Amino acid sequence: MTVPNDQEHLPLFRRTLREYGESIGMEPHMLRKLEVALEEAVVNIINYSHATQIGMDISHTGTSAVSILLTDDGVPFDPTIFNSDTSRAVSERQIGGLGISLMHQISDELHYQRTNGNNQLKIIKYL
Amino acid sequence: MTVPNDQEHLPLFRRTLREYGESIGMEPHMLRKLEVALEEAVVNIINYSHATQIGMDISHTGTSAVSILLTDDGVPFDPTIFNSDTSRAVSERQIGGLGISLMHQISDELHYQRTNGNNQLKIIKYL
Amino acid sequence: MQINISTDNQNVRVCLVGELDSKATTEQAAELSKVLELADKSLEIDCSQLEYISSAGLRFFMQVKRATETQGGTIRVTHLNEDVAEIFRMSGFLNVFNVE
Amino acid sequence: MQINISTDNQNVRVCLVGELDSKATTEQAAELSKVLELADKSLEIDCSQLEYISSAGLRFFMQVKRATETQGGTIRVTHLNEDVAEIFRMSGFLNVFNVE
Ligand SMILES: Nc1ncnc2c1ncn2[C@@H]1O[C@H](COP(=O)(O)OP(=O)(O)O)[C@@H](O)[C@H]1O
Ligand SMILES: Nc1ncnc2c1ncn2[C@@H]1O[C@H](COP(=O)(O)OP(=O)(O)O)[C@@H](O)[C@H]1O
Repeated sequence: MTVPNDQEHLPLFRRTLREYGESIGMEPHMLRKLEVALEEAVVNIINYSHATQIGMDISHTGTSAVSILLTDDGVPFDPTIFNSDTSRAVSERQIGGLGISLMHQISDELHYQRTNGNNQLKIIKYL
Repeated sequence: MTVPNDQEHLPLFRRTLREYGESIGMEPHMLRKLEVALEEAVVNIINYSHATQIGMDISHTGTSAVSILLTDDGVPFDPTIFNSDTSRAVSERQIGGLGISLMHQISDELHYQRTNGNNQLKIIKYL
Repeated sequence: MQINISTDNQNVRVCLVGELDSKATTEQAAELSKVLELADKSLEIDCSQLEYISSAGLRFFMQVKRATETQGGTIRVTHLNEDVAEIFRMSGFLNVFNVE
Repeated sequence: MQINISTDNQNVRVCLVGELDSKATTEQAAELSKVLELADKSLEIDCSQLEYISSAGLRFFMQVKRATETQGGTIRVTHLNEDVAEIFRMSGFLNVFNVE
């Protein structure tokens, strides 16, 4: 799916993933966590990317993994190499960085590429 | 999204469209009708195409139209040229043909192409 | 989808609740076929709580109609909501069914 | 998302009901800031009915903690469900908060 970049649509991303995950019988706790990773990625696109459109494509390969591809036409940003600085104690560091850190911890694989003026982020979760 | 061809996933297609339509503020009666067109198309793929995978991609262009692209790797079938024989009275003809007839009546545009061994059907509804 | 049948002598009222889509007609095939067995009666299909119908659901209506024609019963369709009525109209069913 | 606050003298119980996601923290900013005004008290954040949290929700917890530290109150977090506790753990919040 593709929607204009508008925070009104934020719940749509999670709901679409929820419907998908339930339909393919994902374990509920795993699905909940994957919703968090997705929310973090989409909120960042909405807040920071200046994209006009956000696309999402969910698929799964056999029974082995769910893959969420997010596409946006915003400023280039690669969260897979972003240093979210989880080494410092949470009380010392700025709260910023938490979203990307959660994405990293929840995903089994995180792939980024910049193609044709678009950011493409793939979040993969093994089933 | 992409899912294996399994009738268990039929509700997912309508639910995903429903969430999308509600999020972009589609008029509820129009959304209901579009759900029927989508169901007819997906049920046919499940019942007749022998596809292994079914994909759906929903988008909308500005405020002017919603577009649903269905992709399947089943036998070539073009419902845009299928003669659903709505001329005969409904009591005389076989009930078959109704699904495609509804798709035609509900859509504002219906486009088909066969690409790389896939059927691609685009259902467009003006807003 | 829920199907409530109430019988009063020759008069049978069938109340369809929810969505009569392809999934429902498959999963509730046994309940729906019970209606076909009552096709010698005067049937009212009450659609006041029917929220959605697709061609799979229309097929059920056509089966009931044909069964009443061979078994001497009648069928009336009542209280269609706007969305369901529109699908009936597009399918030519408004001309074929006794719709109130 | 619903925020129920009950006060008994120095003891305040804040019950979070539903999903504390980015949308909720934006839409309920006014309600959430009421909690910050109570940061001189002994606060219990009851999460027994909190079903979901993301970093936007965690940010609220951190704000409350900092406010209690400057205003002389305390914060206890109680009854986290499994999913929410896991997000707390991943974020290092289990080491920072008094969680029961
Ligand atoms: N899609 C994006 N485009 C541009 N910058 C981004 C994007 N996502 C994240 N960032 C940058 O990375 C930082 C860290 O993001 P995150 O870990 O989600 O924490 P937070 O949003 O709380 O700062 C953000 O503050 C922002 O500067
Ligand atoms: N995706 C498809 N692949 C192959 N054949 C199809 C496909 N969709 C429809 N058909 C053919 O077109 C016919 C008419 O379809 P439809 O109008 O939905 O009515 P029905 O399914 O009730 O027969 C079907 O019976 C089938 O033979």
